[in-house]
Amino acid sequence: MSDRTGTVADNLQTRIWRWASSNAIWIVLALLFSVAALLSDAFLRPVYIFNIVRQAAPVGVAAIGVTLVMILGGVDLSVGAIISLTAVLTAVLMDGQVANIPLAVTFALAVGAFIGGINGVLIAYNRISPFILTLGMAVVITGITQIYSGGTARGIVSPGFREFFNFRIGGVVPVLALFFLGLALVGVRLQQTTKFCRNLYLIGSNPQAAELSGLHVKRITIIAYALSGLMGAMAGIALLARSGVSSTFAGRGLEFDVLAAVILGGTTFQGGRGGIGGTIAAVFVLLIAFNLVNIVGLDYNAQLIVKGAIIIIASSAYIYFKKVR
Amino acid sequence: ADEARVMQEKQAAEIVDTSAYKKEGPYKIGVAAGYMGNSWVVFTLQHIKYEASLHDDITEVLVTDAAFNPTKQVADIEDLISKGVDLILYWPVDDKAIEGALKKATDKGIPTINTGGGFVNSPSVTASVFIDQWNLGEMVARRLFQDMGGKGKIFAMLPIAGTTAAVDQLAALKAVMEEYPDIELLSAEYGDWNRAKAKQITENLLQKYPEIDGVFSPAGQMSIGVAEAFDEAGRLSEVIMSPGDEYNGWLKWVRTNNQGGAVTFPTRVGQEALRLGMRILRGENVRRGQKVPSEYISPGAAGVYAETDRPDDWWASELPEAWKPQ
Amino acid sequence: MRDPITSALSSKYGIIVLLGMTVLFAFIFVPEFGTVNNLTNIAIQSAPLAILAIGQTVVIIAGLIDLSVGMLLGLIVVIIADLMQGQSSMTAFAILVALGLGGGVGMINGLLNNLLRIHPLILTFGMLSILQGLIFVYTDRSVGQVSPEFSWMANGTIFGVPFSIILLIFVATFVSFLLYRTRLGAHIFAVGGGEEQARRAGILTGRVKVWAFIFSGLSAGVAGMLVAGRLGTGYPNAGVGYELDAIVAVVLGGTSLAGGRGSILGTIAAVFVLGVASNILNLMEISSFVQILVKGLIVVIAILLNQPKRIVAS
Amino acid sequence: MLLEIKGLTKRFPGVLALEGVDFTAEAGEVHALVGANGAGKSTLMNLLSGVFRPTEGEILIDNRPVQLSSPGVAVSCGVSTVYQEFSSIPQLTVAQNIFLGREPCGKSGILSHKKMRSDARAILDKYNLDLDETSLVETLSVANLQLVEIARALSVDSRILILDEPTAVLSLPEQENLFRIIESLKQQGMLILYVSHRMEEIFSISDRVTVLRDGRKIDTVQTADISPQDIIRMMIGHDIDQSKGLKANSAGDTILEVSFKDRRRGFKVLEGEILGVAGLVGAGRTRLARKLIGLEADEDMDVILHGDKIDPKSPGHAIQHGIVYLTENRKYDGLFANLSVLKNTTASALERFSSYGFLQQKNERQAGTEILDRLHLVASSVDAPISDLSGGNQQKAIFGRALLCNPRVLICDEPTRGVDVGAKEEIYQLLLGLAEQGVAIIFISSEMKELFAAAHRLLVLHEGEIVEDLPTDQLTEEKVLQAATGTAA
Ligand SMILES: Nc1ncnc2c1ncn2[C@@H]1O[C@H](COP(=O)(O)OP(=O)(O)OP(=O)(O)O)[C@@H](O)[C@H]1O
Ligand SMILES: Nc1ncnc2c1ncn2[C@@H]1O[C@H](COP(=O)(O)OP(=O)(O)OP(=O)(O)O)[C@@H](O)[C@H]1O
Ligand SMILES: [Mg+2]
Ligand SMILES: [Mg+2]
Repeated sequence: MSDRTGTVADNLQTRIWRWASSNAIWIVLALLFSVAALLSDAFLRPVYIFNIVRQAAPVGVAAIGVTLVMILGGVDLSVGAIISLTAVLTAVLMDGQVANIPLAVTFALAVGAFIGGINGVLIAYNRISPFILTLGMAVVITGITQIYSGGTARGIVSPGFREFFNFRIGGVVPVLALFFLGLALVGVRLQQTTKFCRNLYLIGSNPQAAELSGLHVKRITIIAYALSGLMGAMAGIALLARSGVSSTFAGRGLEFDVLAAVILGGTTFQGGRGGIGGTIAAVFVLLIAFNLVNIVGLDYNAQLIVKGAIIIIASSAYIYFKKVR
Repeated sequence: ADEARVMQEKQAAEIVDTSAYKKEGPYKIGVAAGYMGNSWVVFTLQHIKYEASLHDDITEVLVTDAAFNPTKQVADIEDLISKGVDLILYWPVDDKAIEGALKKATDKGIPTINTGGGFVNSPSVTASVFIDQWNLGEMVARRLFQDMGGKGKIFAMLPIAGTTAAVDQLAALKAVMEEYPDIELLSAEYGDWNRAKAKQITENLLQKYPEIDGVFSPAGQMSIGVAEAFDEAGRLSEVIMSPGDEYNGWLKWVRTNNQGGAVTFPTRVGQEALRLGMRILRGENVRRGQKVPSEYISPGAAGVYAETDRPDDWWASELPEAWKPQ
Repeated sequence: MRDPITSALSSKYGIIVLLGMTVLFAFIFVPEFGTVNNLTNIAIQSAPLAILAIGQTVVIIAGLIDLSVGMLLGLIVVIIADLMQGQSSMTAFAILVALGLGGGVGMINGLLNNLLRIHPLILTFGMLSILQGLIFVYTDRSVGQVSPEFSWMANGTIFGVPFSIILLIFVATFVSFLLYRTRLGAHIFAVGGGEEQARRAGILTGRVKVWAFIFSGLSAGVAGMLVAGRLGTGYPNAGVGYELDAIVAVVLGGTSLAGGRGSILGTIAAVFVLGVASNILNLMEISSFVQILVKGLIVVIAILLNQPKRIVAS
Repeated sequence: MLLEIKGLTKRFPGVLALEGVDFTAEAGEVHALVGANGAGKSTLMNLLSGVFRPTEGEILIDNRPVQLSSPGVAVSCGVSTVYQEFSSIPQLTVAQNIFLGREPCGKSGILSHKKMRSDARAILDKYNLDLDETSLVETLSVANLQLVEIARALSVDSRILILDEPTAVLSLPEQENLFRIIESLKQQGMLILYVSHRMEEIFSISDRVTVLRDGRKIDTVQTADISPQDIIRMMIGHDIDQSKGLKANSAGDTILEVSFKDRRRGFKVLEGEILGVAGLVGAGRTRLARKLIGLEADEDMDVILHGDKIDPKSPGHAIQHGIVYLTENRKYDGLFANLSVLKNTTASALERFSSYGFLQQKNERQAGTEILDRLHLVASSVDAPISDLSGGNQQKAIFGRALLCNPRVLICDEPTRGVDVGAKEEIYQLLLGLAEQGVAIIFISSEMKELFAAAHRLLVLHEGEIVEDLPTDQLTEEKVLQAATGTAA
């Protein structure tokens, strides 16, 4: 019996299975991508593929942050509102002047982190459902955005800002896509190598045990939510960069795209599992699903139906791969 | 469809008996907004407030926001009635869905004025000060088809599916297409008045269709997303953009690219609506429908309206500076 | 030590205390609030969400969640309005269709949940999209007209009591009876409290979960009838956002998203807190942007005050 | 033959938990099942109670094959079970848990809460179980939780009763009560399958013993014909060396001193001393420990460590002072269930393995593996999820976690609970080894035997207060029991 073989390292086969079962979403992504490529050769064109990567940036960046809090056993539904707020805020602070860009970006990031920090403090020091608290915070932030902006996205984006992020290196890779991929890779790497991320897993796995083991549960919770807010702000800036912002509700509803991606990617509400890699894959699964039905030319209503079906089928497939060991 | 439009003209021309609504001041005005998360509406509301400031007998303007939820709008209208307003201006989430609530108001002697939606012929709506979405859609379509030389492939970028605007614009487009057999509608998409979404959808369509000759997009704020996608794909020169509304971001685009032009979607309907409302309260006879006409502005002229030092999310208007949003 | 108000608010019935305080505040400071007319309005306005939230309470107690109810409600509104076309003769049939469609979609959710074993949030999120698609397959604009009976159900009164409130009381009583006085109800609590434990006790957990989803679907059916009656027509986006409002109300009402505990009364009280708040903010002439902020703050503060006690697990 | 099992095999992903087990048992006997941690006892019991389905083999009840496809089916076949893991639902009351799945209904099909309460009361009274049927299960102590499980199993009208380590968390009087119940059920012709790691129990109540090792059946023997040593040999394949003296030789200076500003008695621990803490269930032993590490506040308590007054505000803070607590409730606040053995082991000491916030995973792995090897932890890999391990090995991993903190005072709360004899012995040796290195050990236990064997000194708690503090050689079990029950003169 394998239980009696002592503390040796895993053999190769076990490792492969373990990888496959915890990265099942990548298999789903590969399958979906193959289907997409069969149905439309657009999915084989580098320019379009990087377009998809760029499209994924706002939701993807926000999802990285939300993954962190969900590993911790929390959730953050305020990111959509943070995206709206920071997108408007950045534009207003820029006020059309190139010189204002650094200040605008820094300030927006600070605001995102600050709001996230408030979420974190309220959650760390109370026994409330983060789901509902952050949902309520989302409404608060939306109200603040509306009051602040008077209902119009009144900022003027500085010249050069969007051009920089949308510039295609070598005519193919937009800077924004690169930025997002870079962030994702750094995230995946940090998640494996930092003490902070290990702490997230420990707390998410069993908060009581984490506390007994001497972890600073409260502090880590606050930092994680602040990071989620920070990533939300980055997502807001990414949205502004990708497509400009023409209303004060630019991020409305994105929190659910984010949440769907994080859960599909294998990070659960219970915490202690999953990771950024899976989330990124799931962001692409959802995005390709949408683009595919769009590109294949289905009607709007059929698009909705197929999108829903793909969400359900992809997560079932994911569960299936997870079970086969 | 044409008969219906003739019919509508006739109904709009009817004279409303306003004697039941005649009332002494001071007046409280209620505004039941179907939604506020949209700069056009913000400007329209500013017009209402501006006009109210010109009347000494208006003591206050109460505004409610239904955030696209028709049941909330019904509730808001009921709340306004409870509050004892003397006039209700509204723009609907959906016309039919709030008829019952409006009827409660008219039954109580509170006139209701449809502000900026399409013309509504209903006993519960005292009068409409309207921008004809159908009419606007028609103008946009005609101009687009003319610019395209009467043939080619197009797609339509419409607002939120199910809203009156989306429904009327698509109907108008299809009606005009009957006169242009060589125009082919590749697909009708819903960009939810969202620039990012419009851009993403366009990016997909660009992959699917090797040939797109024109885009029907009456909402300027989506048109810029669409145009940007074409631009990035290097295909902007192939395509003809339809006129959009006088959304400042779009006007800026028109000015830079010198094409497309604009069909106005005047935010001053707000002001007109309140003026009409005041006449009703004074017992003057008014027409059931008062159209605030959309005008076509050519690309060259549209550039003049563009306010480059203003945000994209802004509307050309004649409001005094102090009354412009913040 | 905490002051008595804070501790009353954070007691088990905190949300009811909060409702009482809100109403008291309104009576004192908002003159128009106490009129019969206004109170009737609030009751009528809140009834559909309250009924929907009752169904959501059941699924959440069972440790599940149902995001599809909003769109399900929308689909029901569209279909029954179109069926009726204003004819009284179709009323009974429309009621059957509303309940059948609600219960049916609920059952499909339940069966898929058991079959696929994906997180109910994802499942019903996908379902939300599918149902929205179905609505737009059916129509892209407002269709049909409800019968006068439907209109009356949503807006009418019996001896001054709104019929929708009577319906709400009936639904609440029925569901409470079901939850507290039947085996199925006991099993719903058990499955939410611990699915594996419930299974070990011989409970057919799959069946229980299907029932929970059916109740949620049925509540969407009943709420859909009221919304249809309120709107008078089948507006395709009628249900947008309802699911979240329902979930917020359920949690504010003291039901734990973790499952296993919850209260119908709390849910209803929470719906009315939100309804009364919305009403008095309108009446107090607060700018709509500030209203959004205030509503968010109400949710945040209520949830902070009404948080679960630390449980002693030794 | 009431129960017959033929060639039963159960395979989990990656683990063959049972392999071709044949087994028979008669009505009216108490049949003990023994084996080391992970031998497959619980798996076998879970197959009988319908929680798992066998990979191969068949189960016969009354000589008829049965398909125990779900727990419900098993119950209807007359099998009722007290599971090793708690299977009550925290949010429900005691009565609701007892009748879970079998809620009594009136004639009209309406649930009768009153009947449920009175029936529950009747069962609790009948079996002398000291529980309030209306209290919520989540407020109960582990011992009372166990009583709920027992009450539920007894409330079912069954012919086979499975008890999987029922006494692990029970206090002495409760255990004796349980044995009386078992005896009377046996007289009524019931078959009792009894899983335990405690040899005394097995010898005092069972008629026959079946020994499992590594998923295979070794033998079934009459209890009367065999000695504990024989059983242990069958279980683990070799003898345990119990000859080593358990107690460390000498104790050094006072390391920790606890005093109270009010009238309560305080205590001291010396370096290298093993201080036993005895008391009935609920006496407040765990609470005392929680106060020491700052999980609970006691304004009147002063903690003096090495002559300095300290005020631990959190377990993290206490760990910095070298005070480490090992929980009694592994599952609730011990294990990071879905994480690997290694990550479980190093959780408290990550600071040591990180520089600038980055983990030095090589160091971590090395230190973790080293400590686990020292503890003779058996696992397929240190990267396997800890939930795959047997209870004893899980306990060792958590021990490893504490050791990596370099404790000066180690508080072990029921460290041998649910652990097999072999592992138990290893844990004693471990505590001893630590004590010899000068670590002060506070050893909380409900097993009088091990306290007397291992501790230098004993504190006895009664209703939250220390009522006795004497070297073990000046105490007898009887004296301790009197103090613990408050019946001392
Ligand atoms: N659900 C499961 N999934 C995978 N492996 C399992 C599962 N349950 C038990 N095992 C494995 O099966 C083997 C037998 O476990 P079992 O729980 O039956 O042991 P046991 O004899 O009851 O031990 P203990 O005395 O510690 O309770 C162990 O190797 C365990 O890791
Ligand atoms: N955090 C707490 N708050 C309130 N009461 C508690 C708390 N922890 C324990 N208790 C209660 O205090 C009493 C002492 O409990 P404690 O767990 O310390 O006893 P124990 O002697 O360790 O018993 P056990 O053998 O069950 O561990 C029990 O009645 C328990 O229910
Ligand atoms: Mg076991
Ligand atoms: Mg204890």
